[in-house]
Amino acid sequence: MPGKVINDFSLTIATVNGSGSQTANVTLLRALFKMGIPISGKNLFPSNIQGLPTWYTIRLSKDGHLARRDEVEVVVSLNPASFARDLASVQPGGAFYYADDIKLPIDRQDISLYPMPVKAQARQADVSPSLRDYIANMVYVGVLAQMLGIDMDKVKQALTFHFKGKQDPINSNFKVIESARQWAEQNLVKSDPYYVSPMDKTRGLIMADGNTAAALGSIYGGVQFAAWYPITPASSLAESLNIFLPTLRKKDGKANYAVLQAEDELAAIGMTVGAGWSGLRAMTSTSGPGISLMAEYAGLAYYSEVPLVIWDVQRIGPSTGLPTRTAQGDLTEINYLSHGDTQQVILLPGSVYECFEFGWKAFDLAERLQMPVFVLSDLDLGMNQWMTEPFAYPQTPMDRGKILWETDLEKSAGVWARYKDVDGDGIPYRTVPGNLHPASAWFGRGTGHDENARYTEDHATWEAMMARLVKKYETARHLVPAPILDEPAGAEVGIISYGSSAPAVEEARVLLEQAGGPKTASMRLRALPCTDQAREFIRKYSRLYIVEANRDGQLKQILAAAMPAEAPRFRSAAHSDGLPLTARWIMDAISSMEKIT
Amino acid sequence: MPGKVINDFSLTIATVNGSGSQTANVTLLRALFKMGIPISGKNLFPSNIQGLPTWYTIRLSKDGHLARRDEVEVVVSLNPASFARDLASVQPGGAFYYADDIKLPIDRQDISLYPMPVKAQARQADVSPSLRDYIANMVYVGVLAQMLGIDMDKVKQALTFHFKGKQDPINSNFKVIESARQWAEQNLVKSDPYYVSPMDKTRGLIMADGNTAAALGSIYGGVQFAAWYPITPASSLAESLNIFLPTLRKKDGKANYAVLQAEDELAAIGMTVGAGWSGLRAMTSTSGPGISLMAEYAGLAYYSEVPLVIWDVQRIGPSTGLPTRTAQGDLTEINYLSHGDTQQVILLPGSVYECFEFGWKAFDLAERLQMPVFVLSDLDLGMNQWMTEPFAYPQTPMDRGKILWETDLEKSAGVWARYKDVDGDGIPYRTVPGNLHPASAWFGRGTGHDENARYTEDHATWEAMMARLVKKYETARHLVPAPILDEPAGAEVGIISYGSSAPAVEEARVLLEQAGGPKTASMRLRALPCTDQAREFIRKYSRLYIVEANRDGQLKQILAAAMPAEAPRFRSAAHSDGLPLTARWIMDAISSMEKIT
Amino acid sequence: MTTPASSQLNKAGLARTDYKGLPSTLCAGCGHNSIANQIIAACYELDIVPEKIMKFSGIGCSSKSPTYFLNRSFGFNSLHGRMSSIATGAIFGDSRLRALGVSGDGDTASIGMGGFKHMVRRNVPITYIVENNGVYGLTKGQFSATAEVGLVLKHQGSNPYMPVDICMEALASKATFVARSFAGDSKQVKELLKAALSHRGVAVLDIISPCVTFNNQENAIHSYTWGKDHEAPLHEISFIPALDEIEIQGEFDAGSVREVNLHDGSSIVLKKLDKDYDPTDRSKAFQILEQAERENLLITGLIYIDTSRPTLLDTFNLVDAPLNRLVETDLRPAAETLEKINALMF
Amino acid sequence: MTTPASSQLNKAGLARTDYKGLPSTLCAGCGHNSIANQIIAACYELDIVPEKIMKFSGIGCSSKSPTYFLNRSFGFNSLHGRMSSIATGAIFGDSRLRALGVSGDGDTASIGMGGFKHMVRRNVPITYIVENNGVYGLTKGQFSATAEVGLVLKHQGSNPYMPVDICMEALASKATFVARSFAGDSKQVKELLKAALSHRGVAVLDIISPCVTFNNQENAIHSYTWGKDHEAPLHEISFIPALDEIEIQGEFDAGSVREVNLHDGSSIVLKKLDKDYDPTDRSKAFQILEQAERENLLITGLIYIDTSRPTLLDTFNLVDAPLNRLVETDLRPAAETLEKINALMF
Ligand SMILES: Cc1ncc(C[n+]2csc(CCOP(=O)(O)OP(=O)(O)O)c2C)c(N)n1
Ligand SMILES: Cc1ncc(C[n+]2csc(CCOP(=O)(O)OP(=O)(O)O)c2C)c(N)n1
Ligand code: SF4
Ligand code: SF4
Ligand SMILES: [Mg+2]
Ligand SMILES: [Mg+2]
Repeated sequence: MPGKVINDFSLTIATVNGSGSQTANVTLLRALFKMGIPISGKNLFPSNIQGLPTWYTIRLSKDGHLARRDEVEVVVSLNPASFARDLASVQPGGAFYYADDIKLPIDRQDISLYPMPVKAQARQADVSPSLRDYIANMVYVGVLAQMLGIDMDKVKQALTFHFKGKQDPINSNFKVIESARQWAEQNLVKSDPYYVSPMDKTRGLIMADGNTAAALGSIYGGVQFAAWYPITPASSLAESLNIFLPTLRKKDGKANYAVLQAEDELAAIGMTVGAGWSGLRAMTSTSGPGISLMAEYAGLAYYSEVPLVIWDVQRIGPSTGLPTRTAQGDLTEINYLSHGDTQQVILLPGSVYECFEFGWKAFDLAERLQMPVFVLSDLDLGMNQWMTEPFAYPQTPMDRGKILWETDLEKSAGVWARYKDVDGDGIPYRTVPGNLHPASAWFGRGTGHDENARYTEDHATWEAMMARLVKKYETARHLVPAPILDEPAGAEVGIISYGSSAPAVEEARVLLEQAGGPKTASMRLRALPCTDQAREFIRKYSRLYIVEANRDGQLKQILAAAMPAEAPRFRSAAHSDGLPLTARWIMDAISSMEKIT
Repeated sequence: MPGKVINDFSLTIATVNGSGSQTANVTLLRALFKMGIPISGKNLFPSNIQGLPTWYTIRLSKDGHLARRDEVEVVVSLNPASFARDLASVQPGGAFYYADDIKLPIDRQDISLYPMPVKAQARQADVSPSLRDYIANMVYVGVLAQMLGIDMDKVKQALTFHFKGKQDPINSNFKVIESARQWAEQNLVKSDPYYVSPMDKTRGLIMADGNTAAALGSIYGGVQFAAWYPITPASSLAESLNIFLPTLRKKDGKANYAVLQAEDELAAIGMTVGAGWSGLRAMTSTSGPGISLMAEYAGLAYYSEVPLVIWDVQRIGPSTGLPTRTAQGDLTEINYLSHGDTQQVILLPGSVYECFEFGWKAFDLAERLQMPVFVLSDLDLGMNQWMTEPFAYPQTPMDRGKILWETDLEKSAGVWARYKDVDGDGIPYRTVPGNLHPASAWFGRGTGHDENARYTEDHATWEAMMARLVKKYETARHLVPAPILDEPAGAEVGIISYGSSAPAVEEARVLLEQAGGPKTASMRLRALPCTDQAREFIRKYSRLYIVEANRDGQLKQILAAAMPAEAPRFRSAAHSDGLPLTARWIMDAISSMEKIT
Repeated sequence: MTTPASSQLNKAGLARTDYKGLPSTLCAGCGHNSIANQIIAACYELDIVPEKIMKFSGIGCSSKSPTYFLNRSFGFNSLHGRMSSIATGAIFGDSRLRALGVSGDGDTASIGMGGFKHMVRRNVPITYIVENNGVYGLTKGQFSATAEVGLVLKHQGSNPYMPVDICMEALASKATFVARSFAGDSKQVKELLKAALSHRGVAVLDIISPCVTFNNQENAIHSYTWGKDHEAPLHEISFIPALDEIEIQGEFDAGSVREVNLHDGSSIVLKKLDKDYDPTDRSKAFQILEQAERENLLITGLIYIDTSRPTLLDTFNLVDAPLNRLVETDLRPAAETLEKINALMF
Repeated sequence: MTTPASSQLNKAGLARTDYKGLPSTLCAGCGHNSIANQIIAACYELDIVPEKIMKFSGIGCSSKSPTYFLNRSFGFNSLHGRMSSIATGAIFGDSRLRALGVSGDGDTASIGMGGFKHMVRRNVPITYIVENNGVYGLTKGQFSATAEVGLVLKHQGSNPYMPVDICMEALASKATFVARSFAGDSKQVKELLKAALSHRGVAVLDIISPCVTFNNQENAIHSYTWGKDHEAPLHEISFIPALDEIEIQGEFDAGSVREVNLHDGSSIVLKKLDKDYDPTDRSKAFQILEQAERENLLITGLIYIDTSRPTLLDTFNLVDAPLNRLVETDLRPAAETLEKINALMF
């Protein structure tokens, strides 16, 4: 038997959608996390509710790499429908655990095989019959605990956390796990090299998904109004608002916020624009199809200068596409969203931590700039479990932007103009309904208007308004989050990435250097338009690889249009099949292009 | 008095919206046209129905320039509300005709002033009192006829044409014109240099607006289904279908087409997609706001590969913008329309003649490529009167693309796959409902599908499908209309334009050379993606000016993204205030940039 | 179309002129203008402070009219068919304000149908006026969803579809206030406006408001006598003769029926609800609407009212202070709470 | 959910298996599955040639089901809420085909409301089935517009809005065929399907189809006994116990009332229309629906039918040959005609 491989492999559990394996999988994930091992958990699930194959992959990485890998060393299969595929997926030398009631041919000698008496163990469990299918999942938890060396105390802790301390479920579940563990101890002989052992690399960290983080960030950003329409993978963002707002934001039983499920996305953004116009911190959350439906209202908000925040938790498209698969494919649509000349501000969180941070920052930006601010997350970031620093309380006070109230208008004796560029930053002042000063009211519209918001068809006025909006966009460039740069001395090549692709890029850079590739500098872009730092980085390197999870190299196209002088040095490493990018793919893509220089 | 200026000036008539000046203005336009003088007529009207100022400008150009000019030499004002502005708009040395009942100060000595007894003349007219306001417009026709030297026979011809030979209206109108002419003969002394005189430059030509041309082109393209929703400036396209289809396409009282007014644009494109899927030549026509609402369905059509034609008669945006002003501002939105990775095919007619030609060609392309084909016209092209060669009967037979019927399936014994790239051009074969072969049916969807149109979440299959669509787009590149090139020897600078901006560009090139500017080569782009000829042109010149009527240089951005290697040589000459570009503006923009080389 | 200044002050200490708007840019004789006048009158007589009203509209001639009244009120001329959603969001800003929306039949019953129905179902507190002319005015005379079946319009052919009955739609969606009137019946329009503005919840007011310019039969379109001869159509869509607004002459009493001739010679029949009609009986409301439709007449008056249902705002149980006046200390939870949250994240 | 092969051939010369679809991927016990089975049965018994049916749907669990029947029919699984428009356009391709659409309550009554209402108004010839479960199944259990007011769902809170009554909406929009049934009443479902498929015009079929997985009260959601003890909720949304489809036991006679218990312990009350009920009386139809709503029960059966109104296709007076079989010589006017046109252009 070869040398042990500790805390550095991937584990995939194959079950049937709806069989309730989520508790078992999360229990494993939590136990490993509590053992101090860097991990990430990714759920690959079908777009239906019950009966189809589903896979949960836990990556253990002592070096702290959290990106998806194509290779998997340990596989657990409880699903006859995917059994063959699961068996084939095990890396040579790996381990294959399977329910012994699955009577299907096994044709591999290059891996270790471990049958598990799942049904038998579940039958012994003292739970109501209706629960047997569910509890069966605990069997593989026990077996894996024994065979990989997972600390049973941590397993217990995980269950306690999951069942919020309720003894009944904790015990029933733990009993099954423990008896399965004992069965494995007595009946299975370890013949594969994959083990876990305690480390100290998760202390002080938490695990969370991006949608929960985004909701919490929005709450700490003071969200007052959210209108949404259900859509995978964005639903859990709004649902998390429903979960956390009542405890965090009620004053003696009364709410200072409203979350409203609209009849569709056209209405969701319409309501959000209305709330933003009336002076509230307003947001909506959706995915690609919703963004397309929001195009018209987004244009109205841009031109009438209404602040609002729009979260797009991206899934792969075009069209309905694969609702449960990830991609970074809505970038160009949003950058040019709505008819006529528009320039949209886009935030690109690259971690669960930033989902929280941009959750509150987006409101400051939207109200400061008086325009829509888009935040682009995706299914991988939004719905999967990521290890992260604890969410940081907002470092800066709320920026409510340029709002005039009664007292302000009294000072100016009611003299003001809604669309006048008083400060030279392209951002005008606004009043909101409820301001009772007789000079406060103005009439919003998506039609041509002058500085006093009056309708006009005068062509010079039109052009001046549009020119001011360009100036405002230029101001935005200096307010949006700067990129994260890593520029080691001697780097010739620059790599640009964003969002959920960043972890794979960082890992790929290591692999590249190990493989004797060029030393690379890295920029993780966190917003559009490009800040000065971003532009500087782009000007600096002789070759720039732009890595993204879409087909058409969307960021590359946007950067080429924005910085045509630099465009010849751009190279696209774009790939999109519904799965998060892997470090291996990125490294192969770049090195193949490097050769042909 | 200075030397005569003949057939080379602009004439603007300022009236009140709803006062019925259209007949008078078109009568003037027709009479001049029938005199053989190259002319264009542009209507500048407000976004309301009655009571606001409206201007109609006729440009006479012996050299055949049809673009808008900023300068106007002869002005007729019947509207107190715009009187001052109208007076100020006259070029020094020009002529100002006005209704003598307008008692407003006139402070110009540098022009010729001609009061007209409009009310008095109208009162004498023997028409029912309710018609007086209308008939008053004929007074300025008569006065101008006398003062400019318009041939009265041609005026009569124009009226005869307008009233379809009905003697009553012809005579009543002509009487008023003639008596006004006589009044002018007896009472006005010509003191300005502007005259018209017969030429022979319109023989064999016709005049038409782009929306009528587009509707007719679609009819000769065999349109079978059109769903639309009213919107300025696109409405008259669908309405022209209603006008011409019954006479051109009914067989013994029965229709082989259907035109349906939908409840909104979401439904209009949905119906069109349904009709295209069911095997009909289907189209919809709209303007910017409608395009935004069509984004989601456009993505479905792209991904499920349904042929349809979408006309966008552009108006200035963002949002509702100025519904009666023109722009070329929807290019980037449409190029990247809908969420996820999409690549749209866009036709860019540059004349009324091409509105007709692309009207039928768009169907051939859509059915050949099995995808949406967008045709971008605009208000200037679509609603204004342009001189043009007569519409040319389609030179090529209809291309219905790759459709399999019962007999085809019998030959192949029912073996076929909806999304298989059999011919290597990325274009699969399709069957349509009503095909009764048991193997004909397939199930369309916007979700992930394999070659047999079956639902799948397999990531390799997804990526293969998306790669084939890229191949199809590459095929489209070779099928779309090639650009119109004018490359004189020794040209250093290239100018790229498209759509309604082309006439101004051609005139600007003349001005540039007269002003000692560089010799220019010109490419009028007629479609996206760029054909090989277009790419070659772009590679050729050291400096490329991209001229367009929008704020953000939208075509320039698209070309930079598509041809990053060439992008550093691009220069944007973009300007958008709701009016068509003028040669003067283009020439100034280019020469100022030229200086800084 | 400004209102003659009246120096007399109402209980809000305001003159009638304090309620006026910009001059109308609609056609002379457009029914929409008389409605704008009645809105001014109603608000003045109800002593409403203009700053405490929010005006909304979609896109259309009708949707332009909010600029023709209440200059001192905030307002938003939104998107075609989308006023329902922007108003629904805006009312959360300051719950002390009243919302007043003006839409058209195309804006509400065609493109806006979905949003309208859901706004009604949510009992959004708003006075929602539909200026119903059965046609698309601003885009020059296409059919709207409330056009009579069989109506023939220039370039449009004949309308093959059944008309949408806005009151019936409101009722089906459980509106808590449903009324219909006729622009030419200023007295009734004003009374119903006052009732609507005093209602807590959604108040749908379907006001028949003839389009003088486009709602014409093809055969009648712009016909004039040339000289001494018989009538002939003038093919000049850009000529719009100045016509007077249609005003119902004399008293139009409850329970009576009145035929009104429109500018194009066509006519509509109005039936004013009896004094003893009970507007709280929903099944009765359905019955009279269904019956009126069969008899091809238009019921005017307050058709249904329910004052018991909570409004959308009620269901959210909001703090008393206007949400848009809240500040960071109200809106950002304390730092300690975030530690608790982080602890929950395992 | 494939149908047991039956070798017996119908008048179309087809076996029942010729009407089957792919295996269902819906939850075991989902009401939608039983409806798919009845569609197969109805088409088989009506001797319909599958190639002469076009299937349509929007997006949702319900909208997936067209792949579970009639494999040999063309179909399109379109966009969420947008089946009405794609079907409206598609029927013009070959007017000899019949359209059959399956939608959900969210798909039709929430996002699809506008399109649905206008499709009905136009009397588009289609059998339009709404598999109504009062919830968004595919997105895991949010409220739909037909959800009971006051219903409490996990993470959603309580539903404050009045439910949409799909039959009432269809009726208000002048549907020519309005019926309601319950997925568990296979006999009635099949009979109404046959009637709908034989109707010329829009046939709206609102079928109550319980969602076994999500349409649960919060307090009842996934409760199980751990060991010997009392029930406690299992917070495991990914665990969906296999449940049986609800079938109404025994005879459910016309005129009678039946209470049906759903998987989550809640229940609905069904009232089957009397034999002597006259479905051609529209005002009566409004009345019983309005009354049933007050009494909080669901009328099942054929509620309204009107066989006189022309369908959308009728109004276009099309040539007899299917439009999609026409060729260039039919569609491109002769060259001479263009000369005439050019002459018209001045
Ligand atoms: C999305 C969109 N589609 C179409 C239009 C064009 N449009 C402007 S007003 C209007 C119809 C107005 O009709 P109605 O609501 O009845 O108002 P009216 O003018 O009759 O008072 C239309 C279709 C638009 N502005 N936006
Ligand atoms: C434009 C758009 N918005 C949202 C979604 C997400 N979505 C998919 S199905 C669905 C609701 C389905 O509910 P219903 O129609 O009642 O069908 P059911 O699953 O209950 O049978 C939603 C909101 C989508 N696919 N497209
Ligand atoms: S067109 Fe009709 S609706 Fe519009 S303003 Fe004129 S009369 Fe009124
Ligand atoms: S989730 Fe509900 S609606 Fe969807 S398949 Fe399961 S039971 Fe049916
Ligand atoms: Mg109208
Ligand atoms: Mg449902």
